Amino acid sequence: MPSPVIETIGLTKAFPGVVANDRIDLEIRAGEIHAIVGENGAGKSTLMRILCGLYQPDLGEIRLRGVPTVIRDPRHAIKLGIGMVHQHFMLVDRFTVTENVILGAEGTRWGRLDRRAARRRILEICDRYGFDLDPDLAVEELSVGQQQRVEIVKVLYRGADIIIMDEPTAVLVPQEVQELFDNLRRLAKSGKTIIFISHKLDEVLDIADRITVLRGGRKVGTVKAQETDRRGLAEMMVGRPVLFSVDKEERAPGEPLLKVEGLSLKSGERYLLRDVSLEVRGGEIYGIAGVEGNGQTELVEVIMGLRRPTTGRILLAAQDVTGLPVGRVRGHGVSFVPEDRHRRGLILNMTVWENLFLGRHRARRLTAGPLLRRIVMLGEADELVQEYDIRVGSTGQPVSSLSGGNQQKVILARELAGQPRVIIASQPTRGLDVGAIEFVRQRLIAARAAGLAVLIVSADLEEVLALSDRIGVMYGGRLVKEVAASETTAQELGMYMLGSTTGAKEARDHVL
Amino acid sequence: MSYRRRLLELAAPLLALLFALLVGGIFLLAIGKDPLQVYLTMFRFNLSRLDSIGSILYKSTPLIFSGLAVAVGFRVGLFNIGVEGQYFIGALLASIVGFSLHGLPVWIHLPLVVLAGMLGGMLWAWLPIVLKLRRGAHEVITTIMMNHIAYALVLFFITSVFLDTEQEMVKGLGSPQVRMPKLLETARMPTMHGFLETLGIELPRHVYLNWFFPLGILLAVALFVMLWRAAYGYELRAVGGNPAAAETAGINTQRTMLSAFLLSGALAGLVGLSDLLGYFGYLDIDFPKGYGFTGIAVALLARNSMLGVILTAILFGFLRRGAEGVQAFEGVPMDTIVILEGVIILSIVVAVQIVNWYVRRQEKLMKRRQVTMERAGGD
Amino acid sequence: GQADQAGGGEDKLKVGLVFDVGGRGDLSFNDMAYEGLNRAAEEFGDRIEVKYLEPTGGGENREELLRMLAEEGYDLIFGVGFLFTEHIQKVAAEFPDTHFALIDGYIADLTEDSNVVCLLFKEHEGSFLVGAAAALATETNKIGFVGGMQIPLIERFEAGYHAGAKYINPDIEVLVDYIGTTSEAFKDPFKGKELAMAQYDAGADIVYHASGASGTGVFEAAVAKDKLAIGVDADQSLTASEEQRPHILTSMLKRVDVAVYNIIAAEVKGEYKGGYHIFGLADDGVGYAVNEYNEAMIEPYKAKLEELKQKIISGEIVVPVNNAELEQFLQDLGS
Amino acid sequence: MIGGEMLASAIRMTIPILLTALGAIHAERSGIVNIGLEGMMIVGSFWAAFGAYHYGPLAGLLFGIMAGGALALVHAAATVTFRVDHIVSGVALNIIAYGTTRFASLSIFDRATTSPHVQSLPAIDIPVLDRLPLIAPLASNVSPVVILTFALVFLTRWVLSETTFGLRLRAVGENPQAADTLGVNVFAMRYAGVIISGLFAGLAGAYLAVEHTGMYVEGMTQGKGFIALAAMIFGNWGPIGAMGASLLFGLSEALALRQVVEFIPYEFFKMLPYVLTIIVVGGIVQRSRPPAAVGTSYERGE
Ligand SMILES: Nc1ncnc2c1ncn2[C@@H]1O[C@H](COP(=O)(O)OP(=O)(O)OP(=O)(O)O)[C@@H](O)[C@H]1O
Ligand SMILES: Nc1ncnc2c1ncn2[C@@H]1O[C@H](COP(=O)(O)OP(=O)(O)OP(=O)(O)O)[C@@H](O)[C@H]1O
Ligand SMILES: [Mg+2]
Ligand SMILES: [Mg+2]
Repeated sequence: MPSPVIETIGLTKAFPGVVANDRIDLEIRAGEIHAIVGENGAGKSTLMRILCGLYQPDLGEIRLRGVPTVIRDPRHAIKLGIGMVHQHFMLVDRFTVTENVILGAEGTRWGRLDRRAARRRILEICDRYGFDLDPDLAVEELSVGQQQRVEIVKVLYRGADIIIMDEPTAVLVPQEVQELFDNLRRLAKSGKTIIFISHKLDEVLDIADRITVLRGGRKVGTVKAQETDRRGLAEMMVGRPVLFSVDKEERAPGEPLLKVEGLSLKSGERYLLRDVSLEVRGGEIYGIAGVEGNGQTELVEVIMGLRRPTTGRILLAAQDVTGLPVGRVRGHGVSFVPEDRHRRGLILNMTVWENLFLGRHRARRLTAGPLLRRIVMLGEADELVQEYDIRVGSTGQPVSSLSGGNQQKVILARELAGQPRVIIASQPTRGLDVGAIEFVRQRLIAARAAGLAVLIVSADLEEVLALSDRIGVMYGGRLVKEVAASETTAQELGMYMLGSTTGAKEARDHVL
Repeated sequence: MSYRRRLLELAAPLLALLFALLVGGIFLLAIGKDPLQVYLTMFRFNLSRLDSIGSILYKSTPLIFSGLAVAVGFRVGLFNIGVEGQYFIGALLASIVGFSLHGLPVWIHLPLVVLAGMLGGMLWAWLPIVLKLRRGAHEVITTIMMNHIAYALVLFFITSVFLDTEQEMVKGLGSPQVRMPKLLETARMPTMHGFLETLGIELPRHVYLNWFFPLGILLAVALFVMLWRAAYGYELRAVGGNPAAAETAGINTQRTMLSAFLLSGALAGLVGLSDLLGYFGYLDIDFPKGYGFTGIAVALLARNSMLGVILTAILFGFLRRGAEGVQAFEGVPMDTIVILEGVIILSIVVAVQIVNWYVRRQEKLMKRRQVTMERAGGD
Repeated sequence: GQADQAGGGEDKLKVGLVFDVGGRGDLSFNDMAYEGLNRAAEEFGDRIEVKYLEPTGGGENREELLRMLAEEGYDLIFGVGFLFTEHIQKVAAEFPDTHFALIDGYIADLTEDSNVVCLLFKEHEGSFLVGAAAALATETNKIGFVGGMQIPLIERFEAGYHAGAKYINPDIEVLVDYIGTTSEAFKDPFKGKELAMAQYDAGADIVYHASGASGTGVFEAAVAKDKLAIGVDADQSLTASEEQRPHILTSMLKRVDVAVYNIIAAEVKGEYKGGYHIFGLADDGVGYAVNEYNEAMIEPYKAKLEELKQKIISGEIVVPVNNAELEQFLQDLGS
Repeated sequence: MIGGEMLASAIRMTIPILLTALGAIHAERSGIVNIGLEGMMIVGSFWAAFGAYHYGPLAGLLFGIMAGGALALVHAAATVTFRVDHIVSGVALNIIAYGTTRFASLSIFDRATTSPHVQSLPAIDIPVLDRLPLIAPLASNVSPVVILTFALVFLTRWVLSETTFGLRLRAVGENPQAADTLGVNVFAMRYAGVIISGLFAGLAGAYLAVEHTGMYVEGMTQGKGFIALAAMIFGNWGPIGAMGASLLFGLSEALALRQVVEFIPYEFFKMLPYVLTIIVVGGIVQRSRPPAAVGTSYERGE
């Protein structure tokens, strides 16, 4: 049995309000591809950041090749042979590939950067591992997959033999994923150790030798990839035998309230959306599944009026709202829960009650001439806080002082309180704890029961399956498949998400 | 924690002020003055004389407007360094309307002149904000450039277009002033003496405290109400806080930014009018510069609070009047006060930052302790 | 600096002075006023007490400073420069028992009983003489003039200079440039130098400046091009550097110091009179400088200059004060 | 009418703008906006005159450079360490520079607005070139600082693009986090960038006082610090571009001064650099592109 290159013993790291890593014992062997999986907030990134020197553990020990080691900072980690490929690339867009690679590890001749030698070494590395990369191109001209390769080359250039990758596939299209996996296999074969984080269980099963599962900051266990399957892994991750399922009563869908016809969105030469058509009826939840970056974000932004479609129409209860500004679209009774609550959902420096009325503040009930009726608003805010169980001392507190889950509840309360007819919710439970997730899902089900049309976008397949009546899968800006939730499985959806348009059975055969 | 935080946040400007006085003290010591004595003289001179009080308020008047202009910009997330140029153009327009429209009664002419000033400010704010919204040009750079253009343009108008050539000279001797024609009487802002007399306050004649001061206070209050009570002010703050979220919520961010910046420009257009209509009565090449930059300090010190601006503007008026006092009675150069103003600006922002750090660290430590305790108890 | 500002007894005569923007150290206008104040302070010793103040950079508090002095019981208060015109007028009205003196500014309708006296100078007369000197000394038949701020006051220097040069030699060419249109123009030696350089490049070999502190730039240019320059207000040979001195032909003296001193002396004797005090060649209020440094240079022309001076005093030559009069003057000269 | 003399004048006008613009490039490329350059020029001009007065012209230049650098150090501390808004710090420093300089002038020279005359460095005649008919005015009687400045343009270019220091400086201005993870000391690089900008601006001020005018005069910088920023933007954050822009601004000043185009009022020439800048940042010339992280403060995670 190969000896572990990295061993952690009782590694613990706490953040305000949460213990992100709780006494983690991990063991990574030389030359293996080791996957780490877990729910949002399980502590995966934190663990990796400790290993590459970005964070210092509060407690516990790291043994590197058997030797207890303190990893002081990323620079030190590199010296120790540990390199990290960050999920959000750490690249200087305007620099060439060569410049990005040598930054911080420059060689000079006569005081001058020795670009020629660096270039030669980069080409050598590319050659050895079969990477396709032009060292003279500016990084901003590269595709996402190529940029990721630059990150890997950066790490290899510094002589790392342990490579850590945080969700490397989240931003890739399936072909790129395959290419990445080929590269990783070659790296592993040549003796490099790879630690790999992912939410996507199929991928993990495909590429990893062994898999460690984290839950709520603790390690649940480590298993061999050959000895487990999706179901087993999921059970370890969530901690329950069955996948999360929500009770929802059967309901005959009503009139179509939201209708999208032939929607396309072009950015430069690229299609971000291509000919998307769908319809959501009253009393129905329509789920959109897909690997992030396949047009989901753009689709809801176009529907909401945040972006103007290149072609196509958007109808709300048969009224054309294409090209209207957000305010007008909302005026038609549409509510929107954005995917990134900090960026688009909340005004963090404003109070909780002010955030509870964002966008509905001009309602006649709430205004007196140009002035706002504060008393009325404060009263209603208190009611909403009660109803949605928002844990807050006073609604006069800035919303930034709330925990993530409670912030999400503020958004949800606001968006549902406007008595909408259509709700569009992107990643409604991202980053929430289990209790909050349950609460949010219940509210969405309740909205469905009240006859609203609900469109949800989620990267979380279980969530899509549990909530939706119908599911559409997006891939490369297209809606590649639409199925009833009761007639499909996560596996089948996964196939479509990877771009397979053929039948599910065929796709499954292909993978298994 | 939050109560302590509030307290600390309030303490920041005071700490900064103290620090600035300390630095000023070092300079005073360097020239062999006793800082305590100088500061004491300043207080006595400023507070024991009615004309000093009047003068402080008069000096604070333009700073109230420029502080408000900058603060409104900050509230919507825009940095209006262009107040300087905007008030110059405002003064130019006001002056032209003020000397050229004959035969109007004061209650028509004066408001027209004031409106012209506001219009001038808006005009000069218009291009930077449009370039910002349309082309993404950073308003800081464009407004700085607009300031310089305004200086040169106003100069051009004074020396080449509207130069008052009717001034008297004796046998070609002496020198006429380089200025535009004097404003008509109907364009002048009356002083507050009459009103104050009815209250039993005999303000010396030579204090030029005029109705722009109460107008400034009134505007500050109005802006306060607008910001915290009106739907528009709410939108303005939302856009300033997080434009993407405001847009997502259906607020027209472009229109809000445009209107708020123009509002800032209109306020800026009022900055020079207290001097122009209440004191000089003409626009000349020596028209006071720099109110726009001081306005940044005023707004920052007030932490962009509309009512706070009144207080900080008066503080600057206090310093400036005090500078005259200590120059006359203690032989302290004016520049000490200029240095003091700069140091106040810098130390205020640094102090706020330090307080922020301190508070964040405290909160972090506290939460971490809490977590460890919970764990200890839970397991 | 401030040490001589004695805080004194009640019976002393108190004299205050407010400088123009820029204040002391301009080596010309303001410094001349300071010198007059100092001379008086020395001469009258313990009988007077003096104080001088400087306005803020923008000068917005000129009036307040004047008033503060008046309130403090100052008996005689100077405003240095025409920018004080409006302010002295206002403050003088508020303090009818205080005497004021305004340098270079004109206030209408003053009488002997007024409490304001305007100190005015016939700069054109002095300029006429240095213009004549330049015309006599030039070898290229081209001379230059660099003005500070383009205002009638400075145009008077130009007109006199021009007239004096043409009077000596009708064929002479006079190059004229102004530094700017704000009071900044009086403290921009950078541009002063560039303008003078341009004039020297264009063939002028003597340049007269009337540009306050910007004039040092003109002297620098004279050094760089090894040509001559003429100073203004004070005898600038005395304050110039070693290097510059050989390049200063002479200076047009505007005796602000004399004016200030005279008014203080009158006040001390109880003979202060309001109205207008005009200083010309006749009373040595203006003139040209002769000193140990330029003596040799100016000597050959001295006789001619003295002759012209007499003609001006006697009224035989009437020096133009502006461009319109200059044109007339040149026409008369031609006929 | 645009002869050699005219060009020589244009070059003299160019030097302070160009030097300061080169400095600004260092600051901005490291991610820090330095609007306090004007103030750094002011202290540079005064302390250079002070140094030259007491210890000769070379010492004067050094004093000016150090003074600019010292003020820049304050800016660096404020923006990098205390993460104060770059503009606010710059505005405050301009005020402080103005005040302290007047104050120092009054205390040291006993007058607020000027210093005594000071000696310049010996001027240089560039051999051979000073004989050529057209170029002669450009090549004779040249301040050594002029030659130094043009040398600095190419040195800056070389340092920025060819050295480790340059690569790292640009990296922290583009993506400080990326640089940090690769072990580049973001704070040190930014301090360096800002301080260099101050040294350059200080030298520019020193040139004005010691080399061009032979004395310090209050307000002699005349907003050149801002024009230098404009030149930097106009020159697309590169030394060669900045040189072109500075020459353009210098030429427009020289033209205005020598009144070559008499029907255009002097004030309009004064506006020219500012109008051009607005046109450039307003995107009529779209190719200009600032460093990605300029104006932002960097804070390490955790
Ligand atoms: N810098 C930080 N400061 C405070 N809390 C943090 C920080 N980083 C992470 N956390 C918290 O620590 C917990 C674990 O976060 P971590 O990023 O490790 O999760 P993860 O497993 O990577 O989740 P995801 O699947 O979303 O990437 C979360 O509750 C998170 O909110
Ligand atoms: N400084 C912080 N303070 C509070 N929460 C934080 C902080 N940094 C990260 N988090 C939280 O930690 C969680 C994990 O996000 P983070 O960016 O750390 O990891 P990631 O896995 O790289 O990102 P992603 O969520 O995009 O997968 C998020 O919920 C985020 O809100
Ligand atoms: Mg993640
Ligand atoms: Mg993560």
